[in-house]
Amino acid sequence: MTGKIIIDIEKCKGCGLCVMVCPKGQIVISEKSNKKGYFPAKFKGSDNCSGCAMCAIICPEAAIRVCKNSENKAKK
Amino acid sequence: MTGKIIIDIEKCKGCGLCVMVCPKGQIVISEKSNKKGYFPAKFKGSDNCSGCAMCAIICPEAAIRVCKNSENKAKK
Amino acid sequence: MQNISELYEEIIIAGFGGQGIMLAGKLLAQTAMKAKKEITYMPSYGAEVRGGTANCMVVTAEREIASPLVTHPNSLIIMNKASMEKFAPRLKDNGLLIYNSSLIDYEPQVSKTIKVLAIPVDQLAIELGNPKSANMIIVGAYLQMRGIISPDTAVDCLTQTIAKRHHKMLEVNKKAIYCGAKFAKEQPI
Amino acid sequence: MQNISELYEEIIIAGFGGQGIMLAGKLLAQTAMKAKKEITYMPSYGAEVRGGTANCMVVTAEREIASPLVTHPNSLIIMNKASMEKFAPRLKDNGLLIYNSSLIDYEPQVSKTIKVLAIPVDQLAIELGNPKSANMIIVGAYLQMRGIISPDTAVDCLTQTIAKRHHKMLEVNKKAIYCGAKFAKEQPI
Amino acid sequence: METVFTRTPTLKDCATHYCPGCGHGIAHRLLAETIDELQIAPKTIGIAPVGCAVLAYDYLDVDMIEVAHGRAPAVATGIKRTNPDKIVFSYQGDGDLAAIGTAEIIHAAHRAEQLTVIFINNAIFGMTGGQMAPTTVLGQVTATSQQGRKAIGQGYPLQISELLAILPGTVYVERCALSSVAQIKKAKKAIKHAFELQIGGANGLSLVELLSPCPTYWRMTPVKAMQWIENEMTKVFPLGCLKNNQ
Amino acid sequence: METVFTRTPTLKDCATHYCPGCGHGIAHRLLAETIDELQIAPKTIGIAPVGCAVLAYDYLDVDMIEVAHGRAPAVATGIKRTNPDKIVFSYQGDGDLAAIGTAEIIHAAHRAEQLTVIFINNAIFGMTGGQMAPTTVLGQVTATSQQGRKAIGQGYPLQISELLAILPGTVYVERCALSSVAQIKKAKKAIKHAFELQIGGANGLSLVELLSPCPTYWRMTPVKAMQWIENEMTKVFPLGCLKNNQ
Amino acid sequence: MSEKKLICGNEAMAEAAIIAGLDAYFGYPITPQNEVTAYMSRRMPELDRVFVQCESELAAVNMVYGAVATGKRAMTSSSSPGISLMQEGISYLAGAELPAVIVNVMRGGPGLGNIAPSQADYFQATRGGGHGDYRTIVLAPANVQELADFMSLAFDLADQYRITVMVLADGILGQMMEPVILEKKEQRKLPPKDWALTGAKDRKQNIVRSLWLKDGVLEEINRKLQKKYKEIQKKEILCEEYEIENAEIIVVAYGIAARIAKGTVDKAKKEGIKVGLIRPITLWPFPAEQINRAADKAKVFLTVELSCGQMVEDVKLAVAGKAPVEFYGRSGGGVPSDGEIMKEIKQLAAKR
Amino acid sequence: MSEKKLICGNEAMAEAAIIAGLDAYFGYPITPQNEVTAYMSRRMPELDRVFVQCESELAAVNMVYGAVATGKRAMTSSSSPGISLMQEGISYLAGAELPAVIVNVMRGGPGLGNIAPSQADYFQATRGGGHGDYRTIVLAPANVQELADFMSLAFDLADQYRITVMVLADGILGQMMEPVILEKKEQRKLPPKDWALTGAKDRKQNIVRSLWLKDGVLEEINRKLQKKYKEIQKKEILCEEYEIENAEIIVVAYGIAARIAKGTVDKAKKEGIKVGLIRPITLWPFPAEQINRAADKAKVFLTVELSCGQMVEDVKLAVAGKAPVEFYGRSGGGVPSDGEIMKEIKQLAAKR
Ligand SMILES: Cc1ncc(C[n+]2csc(CCOP(=O)(O)OP(=O)(O)O)c2C)c(N)n1
Ligand SMILES: Cc1ncc(C[n+]2csc(CCOP(=O)(O)OP(=O)(O)O)c2C)c(N)n1
Ligand code: SF4
Ligand code: SF4
Ligand code: SF4
Ligand code: SF4
Ligand code: SF4
Ligand code: SF4
Ligand SMILES: [Mg+2]
Ligand SMILES: [Mg+2]
Repeated sequence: MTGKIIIDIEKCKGCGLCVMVCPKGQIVISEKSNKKGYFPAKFKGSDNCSGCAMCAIICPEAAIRVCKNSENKAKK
Repeated sequence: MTGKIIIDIEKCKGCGLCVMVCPKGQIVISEKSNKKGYFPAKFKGSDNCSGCAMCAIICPEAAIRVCKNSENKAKK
Repeated sequence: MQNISELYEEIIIAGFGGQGIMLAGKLLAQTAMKAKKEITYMPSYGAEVRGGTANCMVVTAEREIASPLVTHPNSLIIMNKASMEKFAPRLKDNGLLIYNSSLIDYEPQVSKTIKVLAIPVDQLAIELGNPKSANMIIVGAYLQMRGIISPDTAVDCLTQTIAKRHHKMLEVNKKAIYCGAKFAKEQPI
Repeated sequence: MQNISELYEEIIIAGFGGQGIMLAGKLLAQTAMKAKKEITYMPSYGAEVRGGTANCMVVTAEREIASPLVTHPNSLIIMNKASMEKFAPRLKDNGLLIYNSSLIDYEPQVSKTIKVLAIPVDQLAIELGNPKSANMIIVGAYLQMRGIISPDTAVDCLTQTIAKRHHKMLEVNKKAIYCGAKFAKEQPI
Repeated sequence: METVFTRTPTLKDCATHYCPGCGHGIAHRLLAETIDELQIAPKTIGIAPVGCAVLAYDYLDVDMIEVAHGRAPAVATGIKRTNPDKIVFSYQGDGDLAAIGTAEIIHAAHRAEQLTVIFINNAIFGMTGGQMAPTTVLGQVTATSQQGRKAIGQGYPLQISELLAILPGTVYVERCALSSVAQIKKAKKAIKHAFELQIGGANGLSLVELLSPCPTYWRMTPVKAMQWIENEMTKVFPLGCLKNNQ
Repeated sequence: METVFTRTPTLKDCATHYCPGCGHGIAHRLLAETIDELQIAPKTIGIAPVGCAVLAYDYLDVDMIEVAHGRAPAVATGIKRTNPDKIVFSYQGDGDLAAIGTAEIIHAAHRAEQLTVIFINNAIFGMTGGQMAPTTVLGQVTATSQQGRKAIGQGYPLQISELLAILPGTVYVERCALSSVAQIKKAKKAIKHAFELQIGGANGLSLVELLSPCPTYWRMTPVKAMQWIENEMTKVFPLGCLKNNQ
Repeated sequence: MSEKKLICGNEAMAEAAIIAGLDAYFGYPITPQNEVTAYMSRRMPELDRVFVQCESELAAVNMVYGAVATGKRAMTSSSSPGISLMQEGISYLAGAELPAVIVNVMRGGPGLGNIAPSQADYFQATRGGGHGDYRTIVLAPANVQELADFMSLAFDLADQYRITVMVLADGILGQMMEPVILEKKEQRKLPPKDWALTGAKDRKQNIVRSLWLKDGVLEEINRKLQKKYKEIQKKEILCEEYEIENAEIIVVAYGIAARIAKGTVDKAKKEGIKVGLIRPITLWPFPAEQINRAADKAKVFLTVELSCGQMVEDVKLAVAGKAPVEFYGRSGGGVPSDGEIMKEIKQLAAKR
Repeated sequence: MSEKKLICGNEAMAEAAIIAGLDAYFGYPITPQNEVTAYMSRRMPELDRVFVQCESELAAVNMVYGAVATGKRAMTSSSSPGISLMQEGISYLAGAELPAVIVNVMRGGPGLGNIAPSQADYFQATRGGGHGDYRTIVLAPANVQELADFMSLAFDLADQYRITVMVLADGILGQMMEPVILEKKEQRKLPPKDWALTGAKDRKQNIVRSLWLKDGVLEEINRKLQKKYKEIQKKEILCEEYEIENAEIIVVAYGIAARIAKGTVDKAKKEGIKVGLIRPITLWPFPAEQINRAADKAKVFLTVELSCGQMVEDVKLAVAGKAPVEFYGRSGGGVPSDGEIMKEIKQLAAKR
């Protein structure tokens, strides 16, 4: 696994933009709503995430933290 | 005499613009003030006025009436 | 059923943004009007609504209504947890509480004098084939429980309350109202 | 010369736009201030001035001045015909009227009790070599006639009243004040 | 002998309150002549600005309205929208149009209101005593730029006609000057064209900017003022048609 | 594993009140990141608009002020003139900047105020419930253009950045979009450049216009809204740098 | 048309204005009156009348100024901050004696405040927030039906007296729905608008203006205005007196506050408290005489407002020392509840 | 500096503001206060302080809003129509509790009116022409010296209470010249401006705002504001009582009207009439108590204003029915003369 993301589901509003931009199809919308009633995004957690941070860059709630294996650092 | 002008001296404020533009030097500023205290323009009354109306066109007070011999009509 | 001339019913309907709270309230208001009651309907409005909770207040009475604002409702229709927390404590003694048990998975802590109906409206709506009709189901349940106005009257008002462009939804909404009413009727209270 | 402690002198100076009316008024005010009087100076202002008449009001007194506005002046300094028509009727009995006889070619019709001085200030100014100093001449004449403050005091105030960039004109203005004073002194009143 | 030039009827027979050599008088006459030549006096509604020309209704013999400083384009919108058969013009100074009234003129243009605007740019606030206007040129001394206008802190002269010309809602924008007989004749043509566009139902706003002398607050003789327009002002505000959609 | 992307400190750790998919959230983050990267948080003063972003101070951890609708550029002028050592930005919507605040933004630019303006163009009045904005595109359905905006009577979409770019008082004007990762990256660069200009003491106003989604009042999903920006909005509001004096 | 419709205050007001012959609506969005703008944007073009969404409230009031100067019926509506921006325009309307109608759906202040209901613009409306000596007629509806009904009254009053009429509502009245009958009212006999700008065809030029530079003329104009205002004070006061015959306590309240207070008065009477209500319907002209008359019998007055105390000054001026005038208010969007008012009434009753 | 200078009110006020530590002046020209703008445009840059000629009064008040939010001393000045345009801004200043100083050199209204002196913006200044429940302190100088002196007072009051202070002058005070001493006044002890926007260095973020959406918060803010206003009413009233000991007739007037009336009172006393003068110096807070106390002895009050009757309402509220309150006013730029006031006084004296 080169990358992974952590979604703050209480900040997430389930807009689906991260789902749209993830080149690896790593994100889906969850079926369980958060406290506010939104259906947040969910990281699939498979091995394909590249840590490219595209999901995080488009997230209007800045709800996504992106991690990456340290050998290949990406710029923040 | 091809042309002449009639200056309404109570409207005139003696700005001298007509004097400036008259191509024939037909206008001077009078030495006697009008009721308001302005020194109005004065038509020299010599034969040189062409009735070109340049004085009237620039007069901010529209204080000048221009007459012309009827044979050579000018546009208003 | 209480003495009709004494009727002064103050309702709060509350829930989440997209749950059709306002429409439910308007339908109730329209229904009461049709039933020749005095009525007022007061929405929460403006930026408050954005992303947060939505609620509205309906008052129906036999006499002139003083305030359209309801601080302490007789009847409370609750569609999500946040609204339960906010409004349940304000309910009057001997009042009525109807809530969406599809989203609220606990028993509300209210006074013993209060009649409570838990109804899984989201689930019922999905079963009906239209997840958006949960609001209509809960209206049906309310009318049935309260027993002041018949659910039929609400059905009669649907054409007025629902915008023309959504009139293809009339039938399913009608079904939803009756579904709610039926659910309520079958409760063992 | 009246009892000085009773002094309550209300002056209007009026004339045509470019005649230096305001400057004359300010000089009078400055002069009275130097002479340790209470003083107020009130110009006519704003668009009224445009192309029309200009006037200002100066009040000097030994005690606090109530209103800086003068409706009925003791003293009137008039520089053109239009102003004569407007202000002469407002002059108080036993007042003083000084006017520019270079521009006003008739005897003003005022009450017999009024002291009148006709002074051809424009002409005198031209003779002095500075047509613009007519206003100073008339101030000199006023001070002389009124006899409350000496024209010397006015001369002393010139540096303050006249803007720095015009200080080359100080000398000619001084001459003008004295010229007016002299003219007034020589009058047979 | 025959009269070949005299006052036009819509210009009332009275002297103005303007200073000697002021351009407002010339502009009024051109307007009045235009109205008479187009025979629209009975259906014209004019808007006077707050500025030296606030009393324009004392000189122009058509229905007129005096409005709050800068709001002429809004008032004009109110009039024209409810009276599309009338010919509506506003007459605004540079303080009125380019300072306090910026939003209103831009949005009237933006909405493509069918109005004619006569914009008198004399690079000064005349009525209030000669303060700096948005159109005051660099270095110009005014009551509030006593050291001469400087770009830094006071801004560059605002070419508002250029701004308006790029809005799709304007159909005609031209800058003329009242500085000579030739220029005045051009100005007259421009004004007439602007009115003709409105009469013809052109879908947008027509505006004629007139560089106009204010000898009083330029501290110049009227003659010098005319020269200053030709020599200095036109450098900053180039004459000519900025836009003509027809 | 190492965190390669996370919230920047100047973006407070809380959820916003914005609708799902709203561009304001993205814009806020870019701003916060810029401020942190330039290390100017302790000397930055921000101005919140009246609009959906009125609560921007709840999200941006710098000194901030809330101002009357549209008047941000005037307030910014008051702040920057008296505090030339501070970095002052305003954040304004299209209603705020291009409708009621037209005069203020034009004159702040005209006076070459040393300010940075983040202009959120979402072609709508968001906060008040989705009415037509000056930037609403032709045909767009809003609460006050229920038949779709028509040029005649309602005006063409107002390209206010183009207007501002021609004023000599602006040093930098660029239009970006928040519609894709690539565009967002460009927007970030533009914002940073605008701030750098102010920090460097550039003599004028820098403005970045951001085409920003309002899924709620465009009546679209957030994903559709992004596509609509790319397919429709950029036709009317072409992306790119309109002016860069440095 | 005379069927009852369930409709919100903002839309009822809009439709009623249209029925009253509105030629043009000019507005700029602001909560809590956005429904007016939205409604007008749809209905006015349907009827071939004028709707303009303005660039600001400044523009809106000035567009109204232009439209009414030509003799048309025009209006704008807004909420508190937007109305503040119109103050110069309102003063100009007064100076030029133009008949305009302006609706203020008040919200919490000062500043941006909030969007909750309020009555804190009473001073602004009744004293004139603009400059100079002028008045506007101020109508204060207490329910949606009145909000609708007062629109035709507002236009008639405006036309009759060449004056600006302000309709002062609040967030509740604008937003709430009630059954309403919308129907055409009979129009008053109105003077011809021979002053209007219609093009100087076959008559002398008309001028609409408020600048009067010549000595004494502006004062003359002001005297004329004051005379008009006196006439309105004499003829146009509206006021509801409810159960005041034997009342020892008189509640004075207007608009939504009056509506709530009325319910409380009913309850209090049932409990044996001698209490009545005076509800000013015109806030200017203020029903000072009615209140003064009531003060001959009443022992105490209680003014209830959604403000920190504004109308209470007019009540005191009216009572003129005959009885104490107490105040209960909620501010910043707070609304007095039935219970709160009852508590105040009982306290006063206990003191008697 | 302590030498007497002959200077007009507008310039005296401008220089006095500068001496009081003015950091920034923002203004837009309007008669009769153009001398302020012109003076500031010259002096402020000389002193390396800020002068901006704004695009409008709207911009001016908002620039002031920005500057004072950073803790600087800033002001604007204007005349009636311009002040009307600032009403939204003033309400925002109140809501955000910012210390601003605004000078209104009043002119004839309503509308464009004229440029002659007036006092017809009393309501606007004291009641708040903007929206919401707020107050501004209003200082009313009666001569050029006071106009100057009140500037430092205005800034101190503004800073002490975080409030807008309005100095209400008129065309005469602005234009007239009098000998004036311009000198630095001792500054009050002022609270630190820890709320100001100075960059959030080593402290938490500061926010200047007036929007409070959460239930009840705005009401809390309003309560706080009202408490502050009460405190000001307790501590900051200024009022001149002149010869009121044995007065049967008390003239109440402020500003230029008071100055003229004082002369008349002197004359009337010489004629044996028992007359005195109360001159409110702070118009808000209004010296109601002082007037009420005087009403214990006085038989009648005569309010004199350059308006159709505005302060007279406050006088009536203060007198509270203890004595009749008469009014004499001139409007639209007219100024009551000594003789006119005397006539009124004599008429009242004759009736006693
Ligand atoms: C709201 C308002 N602000 C300011 C003024 C004062 N004022 C009158 S005219 C004017 C500017 C005049 O300049 P301009 O528009 O260029 O006209 P000009 O006199 O130069 O022809 C100003 C600022 C006013 N009347 N109203
Ligand atoms: C003087 C005034 N007028 C109107 C409003 C109401 N209002 C609040 S925000 C807004 C427009 C918001 O649109 P925009 O600036 O585009 O911001 P967005 O919400 O779209 O981000 C309006 C009209 C107000 N608060 N104050
Ligand atoms: S970091 Fe890249 S690959 Fe990983 S989830 Fe986000 S967008 Fe997909
Ligand atoms: S982009 Fe952000 S807010 Fe939207 S769904 Fe993904 S994580 Fe949630
Ligand atoms: S141009 Fe006209 S006003 Fe000027 S001097 Fe000649 S006639 Fe007189
Ligand atoms: S008509 Fe021509 S020639 Fe005759 S005076 Fe006028 S300008 Fe001179
Ligand atoms: S001040 Fe200037 S613009 Fe005004 S009338 Fe005089 S010359 Fe004309
Ligand atoms: S209404 Fe539009 S702009 Fe406002 S928060 Fe929602 S999506 Fe964003
Ligand atoms: Mg100008
Ligand atoms: Mg927007």
